[in-house]
Amino acid sequence: EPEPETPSGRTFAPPSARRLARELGVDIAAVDGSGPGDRISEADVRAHAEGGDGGSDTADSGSDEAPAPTPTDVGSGGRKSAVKKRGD
Amino acid sequence: MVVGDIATGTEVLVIGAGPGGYVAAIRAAQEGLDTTLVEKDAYGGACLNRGCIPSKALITGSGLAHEAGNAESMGIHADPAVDMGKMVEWKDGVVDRLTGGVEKLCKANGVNLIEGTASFVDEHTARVAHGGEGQGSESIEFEHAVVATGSRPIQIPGFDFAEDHVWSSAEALDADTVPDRLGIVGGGYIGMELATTYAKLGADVTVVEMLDDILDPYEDDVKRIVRTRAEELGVEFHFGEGASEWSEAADGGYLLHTETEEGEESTYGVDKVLVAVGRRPVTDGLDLGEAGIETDDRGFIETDDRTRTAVDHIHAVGDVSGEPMLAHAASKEGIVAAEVIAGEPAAMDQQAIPAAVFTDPEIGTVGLTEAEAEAEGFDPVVGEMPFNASGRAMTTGHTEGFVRIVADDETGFVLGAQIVGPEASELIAEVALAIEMGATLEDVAATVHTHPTLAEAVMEAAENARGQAIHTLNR
Amino acid sequence: MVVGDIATGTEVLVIGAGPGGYVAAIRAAQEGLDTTLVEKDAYGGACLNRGCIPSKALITGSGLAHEAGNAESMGIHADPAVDMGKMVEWKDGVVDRLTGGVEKLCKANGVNLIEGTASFVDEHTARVAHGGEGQGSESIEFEHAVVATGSRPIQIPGFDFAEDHVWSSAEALDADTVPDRLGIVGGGYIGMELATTYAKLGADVTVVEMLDDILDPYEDDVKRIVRTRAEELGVEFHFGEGASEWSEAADGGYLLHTETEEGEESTYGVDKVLVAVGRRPVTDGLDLGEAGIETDDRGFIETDDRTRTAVDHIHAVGDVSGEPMLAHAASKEGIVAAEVIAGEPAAMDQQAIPAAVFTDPEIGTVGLTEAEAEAEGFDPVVGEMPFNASGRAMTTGHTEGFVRIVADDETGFVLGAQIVGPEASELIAEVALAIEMGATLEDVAATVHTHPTLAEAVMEAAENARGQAIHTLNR
Ligand SMILES: Cc1cc2nc3c(=O)[nH]c(=O)nc-3n(C[C@H](O)[C@H](O)[C@H](O)COP(=O)(O)OP(=O)(O)OC[C@H]3O[C@@H](n4cnc5c(N)ncnc54)[C@H](O)[C@@H]3O)c2cc1C
Ligand SMILES: Cc1cc2nc3c(=O)[nH]c(=O)nc-3n(C[C@H](O)[C@H](O)[C@H](O)COP(=O)(O)OP(=O)(O)OC[C@H]3O[C@@H](n4cnc5c(N)ncnc54)[C@H](O)[C@@H]3O)c2cc1C
Repeated sequence: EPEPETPSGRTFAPPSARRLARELGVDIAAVDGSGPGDRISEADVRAHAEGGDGGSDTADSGSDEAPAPTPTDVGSGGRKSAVKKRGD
Repeated sequence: MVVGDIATGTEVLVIGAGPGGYVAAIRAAQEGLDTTLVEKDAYGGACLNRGCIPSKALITGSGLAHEAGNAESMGIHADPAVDMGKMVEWKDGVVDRLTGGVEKLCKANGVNLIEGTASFVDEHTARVAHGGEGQGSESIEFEHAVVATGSRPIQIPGFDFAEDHVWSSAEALDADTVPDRLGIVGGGYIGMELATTYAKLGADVTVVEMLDDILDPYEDDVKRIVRTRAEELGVEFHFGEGASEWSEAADGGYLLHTETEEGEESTYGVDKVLVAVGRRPVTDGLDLGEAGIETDDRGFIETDDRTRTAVDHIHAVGDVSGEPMLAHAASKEGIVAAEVIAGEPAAMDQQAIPAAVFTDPEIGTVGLTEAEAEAEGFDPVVGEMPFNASGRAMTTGHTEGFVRIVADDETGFVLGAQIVGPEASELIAEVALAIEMGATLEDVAATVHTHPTLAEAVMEAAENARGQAIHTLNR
Repeated sequence: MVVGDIATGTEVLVIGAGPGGYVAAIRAAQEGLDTTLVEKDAYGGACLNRGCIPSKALITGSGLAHEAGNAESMGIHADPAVDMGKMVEWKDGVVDRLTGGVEKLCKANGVNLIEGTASFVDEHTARVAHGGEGQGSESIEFEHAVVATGSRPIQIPGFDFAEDHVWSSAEALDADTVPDRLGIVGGGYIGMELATTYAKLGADVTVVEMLDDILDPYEDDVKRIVRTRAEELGVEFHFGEGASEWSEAADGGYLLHTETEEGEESTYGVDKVLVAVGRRPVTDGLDLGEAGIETDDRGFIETDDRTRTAVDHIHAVGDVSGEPMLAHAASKEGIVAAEVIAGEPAAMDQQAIPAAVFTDPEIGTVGLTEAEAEAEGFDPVVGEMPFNASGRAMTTGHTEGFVRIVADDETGFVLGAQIVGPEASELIAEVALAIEMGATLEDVAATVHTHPTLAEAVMEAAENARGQAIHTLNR
């Protein structure tokens, strides 16, 4: 059955999980949370990235009505990677 | 990438060494980027030199003197005399240690420091003018830039900060004597912090405020507690009045003239007038246009959640990039800017930025109020714990205020908190972490809190929201 | 559940109204259970009447007087005089408000209150003796019982608390004058809190301690900061010495005699001797055996993680059930006991119980130290932030100490923190929540912390552990 979307598209996940989602190019709003109230953990983000949680369910229906300010642009990582690190 | 053969080139150019800029520069250097920080005035920016730090130092000093002088009920008899010059000297010592520390930390992390005023020449070049006239200038090529030029106090018509008796917050933090009568224009957080400070130092303080209450963004019951306490300290409030001009009084002092919307005029006798009606971004002389950057109609530089301006490789952080104009927001943005430049997956993705007002009592808030939570579509549940039911509060002699916690009824997720009372600025940290972690009311209530502490009130508020408070009656 | 037809029966009988018992009783009543609370002496137990609360009140009072009298560097000139009788009266007022509050909260939640001394008759019956002799007694049948009879100060041979000049902590919190010379036997947290208090009130304080340092369970660098500050306040320490006896001195005062393990004797001139060498459980007169319950060799009642004794329907909570002998541990156990009795899935399953010592500066700790983490098989990573690099600490004039955070290197999970410094007791709350939530160093570091606050030091310590601190040099 469809789960209710989070008001205002808010995703309940700790900073480490949010950062990991960006790192892996995952839209965190599309990740199924396994914690209380569907809170998202780092493991949930990894599972999603590995295709472990069939991405088409809950969070997608939620993000339609309530567009989350979720960064899908992970391009900054690639784009700036030309910058030479001092240690190199 | 190598910047080229010119003498001065840098991977990251940071303009302005306030809490936005110096933090960006240090983190960029930690990321291994060749980083240059330009500051025209003083390391630490407004915050360390004439904002957060000096104000909190004087709040401590005036608070201690006042508290010790009013503790007869505790059996303490003291009649403290304050040497304002000495107190300001102590404050200056604190500022010097901190700004010296910022300079050292920059150097230790390998940041190149340049003193001077920066302006853009084009998208990849800046010019830095050194010191006064004729001191020469240099041109710097950069890969990335971070604009962190901060803000300055807004001046209103008729009140020129150049006048001796017209103060901005900077002068209010540098006075060597306490004026007998201080007029304050503006009841925002800066006006109220300084009203409390000077009232405790013995000044007759009059606050005039255009709106009909102090501390506009806060909830009514929060405002009321701070306003009532200020009134107890002798602060006089006049709401719905705007400052129109000043004139000289027969007694050697001045008259502060105000006007209501309906045109009703009043005058208040003062010796100094502090104008604290807000701050506006500093971008003049920066020649942002040369780099292809525009400012919005309030003068702020717009940025995305990676702190990038319209020109991707130029970031803007801190007060110059808009609300919230707070030091810790500036620092967070500085870190994000540096990490984004370094190619890290950083973003301004925090759920909430806490804020504090260091009045008596303090205010600490984070996240959503009940009304905001409703507006966002949550079904909020609210719990409260008044400090007059807190054992720790009683033992400190400060029992005004409360902790209010706001959560989503369905899931229990903590959405926000409003704290007014002793150490509210510190207590809010736990709730900020709760919000970031996606903690529920149960998580906060089940976490063992040390007895006796004020932080227990956060736990009790969470229990109250669950109908399970021990030390208050549940709703 | 109906208890039967006898006049006095109850579903839950709670014995002792300290922070273990009254919290258990209130929660049991909130769960809808018919609850009876028996207290022989004073609502609130040791904690509210002669422990946590009165000690913290006197620490506030003595601290304020001392701080105001030593703030010349801030420009404050005061010479506070303390009226000890008045300060103790103020403290009594705080205690009265709180204990009265406990009584009211019990009643408001529907708890039946009985004044008297309870003892067990059998597994389901207790007798309550009222007041003094000949006041009669009543018998109460119960479904479940919670033993929450707490602890009392340990008395050592040669030092009888009945003597006027021999104090337990209770008398030290009820003095109407400050003794010129105070000898303290025991450098644990109670001894050190009172040493600091009396030193600030002007007494010459001498602490004798059998071990070779104060505050046994804490790490060396934590102890050192508190000991050094106490020495600055004039406290004299004699380690490796046990108190053997007292004698009358020619000057009208007393001599405190001590002896080392090697038999070396010393004497110290004192006017009062405070014996603070620990507390032991109170079970005498309870006739636990009649209910089938035994105590261990230290006198504690053993319990499982549901707070059940060997007799399943009888629980024991608080000091009587062993370490940690802390008020908030007692309250947590009280809540678990009530919920388990009500059939809820509650357990003492928290990751950590924080603890605080209200010395100058304060200590706050939670979870594992670096050594403990190693012993448990973690590969710990440690981060520190000294308060002398904290802007907020500088503005309060208190920069001693540090925040240390301990985490698992591999996963980043926060395992513990040791904080010594201003408001350490409050700051530890955030780390306790971090531990319970399974937060990582990154989570704590990424949570925006208000500037300027002491809580920023928690964030900086987490950043330091990650090699990313801004305001300290990274290791
Ligand atoms: C009285 C007062 C109290 C405050 N209290 C608090 C508080 O308690 N908590 C809080 O969070 N905030 C507080 N604030 C706000 C806080 O000071 C600001 O939010 C913060 O300083 C913003 O940091 P920033 O780095 O953006 O800019 P700033 O701190 O303003 O620093 C900008 C720096 O850039 C330099 N600069 C500008 N233009 C150039 C140029 N062209 N070339 C080179 N250098 C340049 C300036 O000289 C300055 O040093 C307070 C402010 C005031 C006035
Ligand atoms: C000076 C001092 C300072 C302290 N400071 C702190 C602190 O800052 N933080 C902290 O966490 N802890 C502190 N403690 C410890 C704290 O007081 C105890 O951990 C706490 O009181 C334990 O609570 P309890 O409910 O188990 O027992 P108690 O508080 O001891 O309560 C037990 C109650 O049971 C009653 N009772 C006993 N036998 C019977 C009977 N047979 N019938 C009826 N009633 C009975 C007693 O009269 C008493 O009221 C301090 C202790 C002292 C002495």
